Amino acid sequence: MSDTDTTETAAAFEPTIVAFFCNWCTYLAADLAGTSRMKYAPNARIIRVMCSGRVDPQFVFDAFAKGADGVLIGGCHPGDCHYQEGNTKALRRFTLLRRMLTDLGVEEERIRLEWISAAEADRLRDVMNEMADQIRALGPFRLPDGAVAPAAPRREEVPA
Amino acid sequence: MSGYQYYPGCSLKGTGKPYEESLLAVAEALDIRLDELPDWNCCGATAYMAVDELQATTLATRNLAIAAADGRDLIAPCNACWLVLSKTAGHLADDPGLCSVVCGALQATCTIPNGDGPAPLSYDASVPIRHPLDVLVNDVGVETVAAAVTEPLEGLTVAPYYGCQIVRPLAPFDDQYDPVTMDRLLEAAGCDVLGDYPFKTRCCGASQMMTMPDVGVDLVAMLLEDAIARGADVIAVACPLCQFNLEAYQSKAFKRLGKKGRIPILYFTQLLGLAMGLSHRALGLQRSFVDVKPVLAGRSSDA
Amino acid sequence: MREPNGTPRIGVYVCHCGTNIASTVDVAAVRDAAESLPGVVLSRDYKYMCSDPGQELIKHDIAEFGLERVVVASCSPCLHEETFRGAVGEGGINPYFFQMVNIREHDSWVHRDIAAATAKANDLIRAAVRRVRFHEPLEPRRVPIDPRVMVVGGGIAGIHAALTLANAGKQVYLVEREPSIGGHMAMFDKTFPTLDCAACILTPKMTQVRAHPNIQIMTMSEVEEVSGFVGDYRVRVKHHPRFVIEDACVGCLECIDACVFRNGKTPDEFNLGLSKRKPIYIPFPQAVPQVVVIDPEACIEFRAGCRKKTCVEVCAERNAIDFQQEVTYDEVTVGAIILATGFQAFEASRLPQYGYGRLDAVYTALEVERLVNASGPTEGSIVLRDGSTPTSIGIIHCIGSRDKNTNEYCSRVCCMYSLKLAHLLKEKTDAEIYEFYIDMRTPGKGFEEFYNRVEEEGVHFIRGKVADVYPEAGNTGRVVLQAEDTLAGMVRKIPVDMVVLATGLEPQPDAEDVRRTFNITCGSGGFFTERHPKLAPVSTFTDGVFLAGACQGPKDIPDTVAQAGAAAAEALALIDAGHIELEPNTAFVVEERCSGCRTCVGMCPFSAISIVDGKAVINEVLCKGCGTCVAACPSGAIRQNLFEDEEIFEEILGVLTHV
Amino acid sequence: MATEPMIRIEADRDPEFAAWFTGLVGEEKLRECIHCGVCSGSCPLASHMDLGPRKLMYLAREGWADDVLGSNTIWLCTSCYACTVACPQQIPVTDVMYALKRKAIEAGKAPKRHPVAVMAKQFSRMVHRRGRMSEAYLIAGLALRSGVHRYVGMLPMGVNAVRTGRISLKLDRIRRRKELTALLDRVEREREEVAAS
Repeated sequence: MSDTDTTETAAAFEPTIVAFFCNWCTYLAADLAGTSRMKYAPNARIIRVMCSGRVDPQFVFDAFAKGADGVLIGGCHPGDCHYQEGNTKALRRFTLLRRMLTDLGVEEERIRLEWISAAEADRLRDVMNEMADQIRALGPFRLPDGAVAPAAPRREEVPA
Repeated sequence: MSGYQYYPGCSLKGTGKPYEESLLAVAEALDIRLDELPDWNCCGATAYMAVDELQATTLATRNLAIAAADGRDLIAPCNACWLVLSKTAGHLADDPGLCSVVCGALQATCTIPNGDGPAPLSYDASVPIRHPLDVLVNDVGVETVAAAVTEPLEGLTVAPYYGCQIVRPLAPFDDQYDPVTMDRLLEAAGCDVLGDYPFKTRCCGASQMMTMPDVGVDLVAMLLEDAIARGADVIAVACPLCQFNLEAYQSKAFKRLGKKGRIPILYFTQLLGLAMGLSHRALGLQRSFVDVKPVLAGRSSDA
Repeated sequence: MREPNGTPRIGVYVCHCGTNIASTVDVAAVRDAAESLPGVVLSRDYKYMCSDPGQELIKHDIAEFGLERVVVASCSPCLHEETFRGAVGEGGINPYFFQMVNIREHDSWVHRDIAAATAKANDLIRAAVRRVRFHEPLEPRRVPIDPRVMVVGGGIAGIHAALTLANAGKQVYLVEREPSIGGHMAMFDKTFPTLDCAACILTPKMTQVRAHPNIQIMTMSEVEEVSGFVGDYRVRVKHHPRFVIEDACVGCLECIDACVFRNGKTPDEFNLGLSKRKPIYIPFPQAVPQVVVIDPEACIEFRAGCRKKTCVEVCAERNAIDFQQEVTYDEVTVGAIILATGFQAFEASRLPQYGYGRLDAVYTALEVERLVNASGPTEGSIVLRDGSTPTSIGIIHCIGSRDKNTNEYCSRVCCMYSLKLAHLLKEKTDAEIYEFYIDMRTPGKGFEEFYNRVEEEGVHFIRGKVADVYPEAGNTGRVVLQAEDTLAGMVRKIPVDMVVLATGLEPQPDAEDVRRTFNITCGSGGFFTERHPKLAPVSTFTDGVFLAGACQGPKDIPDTVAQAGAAAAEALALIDAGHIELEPNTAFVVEERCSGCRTCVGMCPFSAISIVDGKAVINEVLCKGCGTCVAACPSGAIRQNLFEDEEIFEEILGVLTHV
Repeated sequence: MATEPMIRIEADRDPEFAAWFTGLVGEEKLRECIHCGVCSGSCPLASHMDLGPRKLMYLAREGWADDVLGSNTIWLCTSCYACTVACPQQIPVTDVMYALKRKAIEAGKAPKRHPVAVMAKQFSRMVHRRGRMSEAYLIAGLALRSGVHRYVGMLPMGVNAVRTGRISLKLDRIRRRKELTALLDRVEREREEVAAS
């Protein structure tokens, strides 16, 4: 079988979501969803990082520039970070990042940060389903008219 | 405009008349304004629910929509009405599909008088549905009620009977298994309250009485027998269906038990009114099937 | 951006995992799709890649086809990343020239649609193939392990784990919150199904702990903070004041007699309030350490000042009483930690329909354990709160268990302890005993035989959950139990003198705080989560932190002891190795790009970054590999091994190339 | 002694009914019953019921439609919700009873002239037309339609109620009756349209 033939017509549109999950909580929640045989929407592609604090805003811009319809970042609950406070760094960065993107005209449902612990497989399932539904309703990611492609801005421009 | 909207329901205009009379009298004595919901209809009630849930929900929604136009909290003294209205508000919130069908129909067919003539009736979820026990304990306060008591009902032993529908399946203002709001109000009225009356939330079988009286009488018998065994002079109630049931079927129940006995079944509002010095007639006490004079003898407002 | 070093030769392996993957993902199609990816010289599918032949295949292909990079698409890297890295290493190339793709937990097991699952597998493999081209040769980090172990919780689990480790020559700190070790087991009378006396088998072990040169007991102590990592945990322990100097007290108990309170007035915790104790007391006769304790809430010295201080007088030159004691702290370093913090019994008053706390006739099972115990408040005779002896007793199972309104899970031990209590109560009172159960669960060695024995003794078994407990009219003191006898199909009302609520097991009330302190997870019931329910039952997701006993889930004494032994063995295996290998995922600075802006310094939670001569320097020993500094560096001067920017950008591109 | 065979064959089971039943509540909750009997144990009327809620739920789940729809249990339920709040599996037993009542009426399995079914119909007719319920007329109608003999014993009570002014012989009604009727009819039409589509 060849690559999926996702045709971007409104009827058959299936969004692709790039998910950055931290190694200790959300990645394990996804593992637990698997061992529990929970079923959820197949739209997300999970990329493992050690900590949500590792998610560089450029990764998010890059994902949108390369064709993602949504980006999900998953980390440990506040206070539960394996590295003490990487998740709070991620949150701070995310807040600025989302503001930048919404200013550009990107719908805020397309970019999400979720705290999902290793035990919360059900929550992971719900977030996966919800996000797929929301973005399916929004349609494919297209740059708002007049906006410059948000190809990775230079590092100095993105919040640390 | 302060105060509350008041939804009497069908029973308070009929067999439950003393409940309406005593509630309004007590409210007046406590300076609480109650305004009857204009052109209210039947709540939809338990029996209707059995036949047709959608129609029952529609009936309740019309009342809620009329109430929403005013906006103040809505008091429903009948336990069955209170539950049907509360459940309906919950269903409409949980089920957007149902909500759009019912509310759409409502807007298309029903009106409410407005300054410039009739306006379409529309529902919103803004009005809290309250029971008088809830309002008296949580808004007015037991202390305020106690302060209005002029003739405490000392020596009167009362079994507080809450019935089922204000504690099940929802119990927003009291403990589901051991409710105490009525206990506290009656204590404020000076009564000796039977705290250990174990059947305070048991079903009295009211909804079976008209259809399968044999069955209902058994339940009534159990409730009465136990209250009397524990020394109750009176059973206090907060629902017109319970009241009628426990009172009207007493002779049958005692016959079934092979005993002789009578025990007045009074609304808690009647007892509060007595303690506040209101007259028997103002509280509808003359409408009791069971003579209340023996237990109330020697109390000064006996006029 | 760096470019891959030439075009490495890549091999891709797609695992069927029996039918676990192959039933939802079209593995042949995935294999074919991978074959056409740039750099891939070989693509195979195989039934079980983790098997010996599967690993041999990788080694063989590296030699035969000169593979320089390997991608395996199978289960979660948490399970087999080490396995495949090992195979790759044995095949002759650097083990980190490997990337694993999770197409089981993240794909075949969570989707139904074969086309969608197959497409997802293709995307994930494409990402891995792109990424693996950038992998660098790395060596695992080796860090030494401190050989000392901390055991938290001094119940039977903690006691057994501590003794096992101490007997193997390891130094153990045993931390216990209460004034004595012993836990719940010390409160029990007999243990099922053998009916041996709990104290008789527990107290020798408690004494051994006390006497063991390798164990340091810290009672009235709690862990306040944990920092560091496996092999090198720094634990801050808080010691609450006992107001008695442990080393000076000889346990003569004369001070208790001498106390100005002639009789106890404070509910005795050990007897669950069924008796009273004095302000100065010993928790129970066999307490370890055998040292008294003063309750500052009850002692008048703390409230008004006591002129006589009779306890101090009688203690005389031993001078063990110290009203000035304050909270103190210790910081200890250990290589591993065993959590054995136990459970709490379900609070029966949360289910008001059973009348606990309202009706005198209603007891919890733990209270009855104390009532039947010879050293309990009634010296073993069954005397009710009203002074009478029961002639009929109802035991209600599943209080706070198998009930979605409280706890959905089965507490596992209640059926058996209820049978035990039925036996003991029958023996002591000859009362009529009714057990109300939903399902009788006796799956253990000798358990079913014990059930048969109790049946022979004439106990009535009624299959039905009690719906109501209410006082009988007429002040008889009795209560009526109402339930459907489901086997007979009738509702029964049974008046009894005494009700025993078989309360379930719940996590400790502060399990959530403890979880946080030790950086582990709790499952839906609130108990600590093991790393794998079958294959790593005493490990956690935090390396070097192990679980023993009921803190991981309800269990009986045999299972608790077995698990404590297992946790001790796991801790031993860890520390006896002397060192541990860690992922080489540390960050490092590319000096020529660093502008010395100091952004990274504040980012690092481990203070691993400093500025030397205007440039950032990362201390590799302190770096734990989170990568937060990498994401924060405005000039892209920090890189992270295994998670290089290029590697992640390639993954992003890989998963999106189909779009 | 007369005996009746108690054996059932699989062909008598009605899987469609079972599927309808278990679909009444989301997440297949009705399959999660652990048969603890707390519903029957807490039911004030279990002593009068042929099956009781526990057995009723079990039979329904397995598809014994005739036993379920023909049982007196569903008609004896007083909707006191004792079972619902006690159920350890959080099954809304009372709501399920309502659904079974409706199903029995719909399937024509309600006992002939059974007072509950008659009263419910009577009640609904009155409310549909007048917007409010008048107790006297409700009882009178009930007696006519389900057999006067059942209600002879109630006569003294009725006399009492009239004596104390607690039963009005005036038919109560709301002002905007036409609107209410239109509302109920419209909801009904929409339901039929949904059912048809």
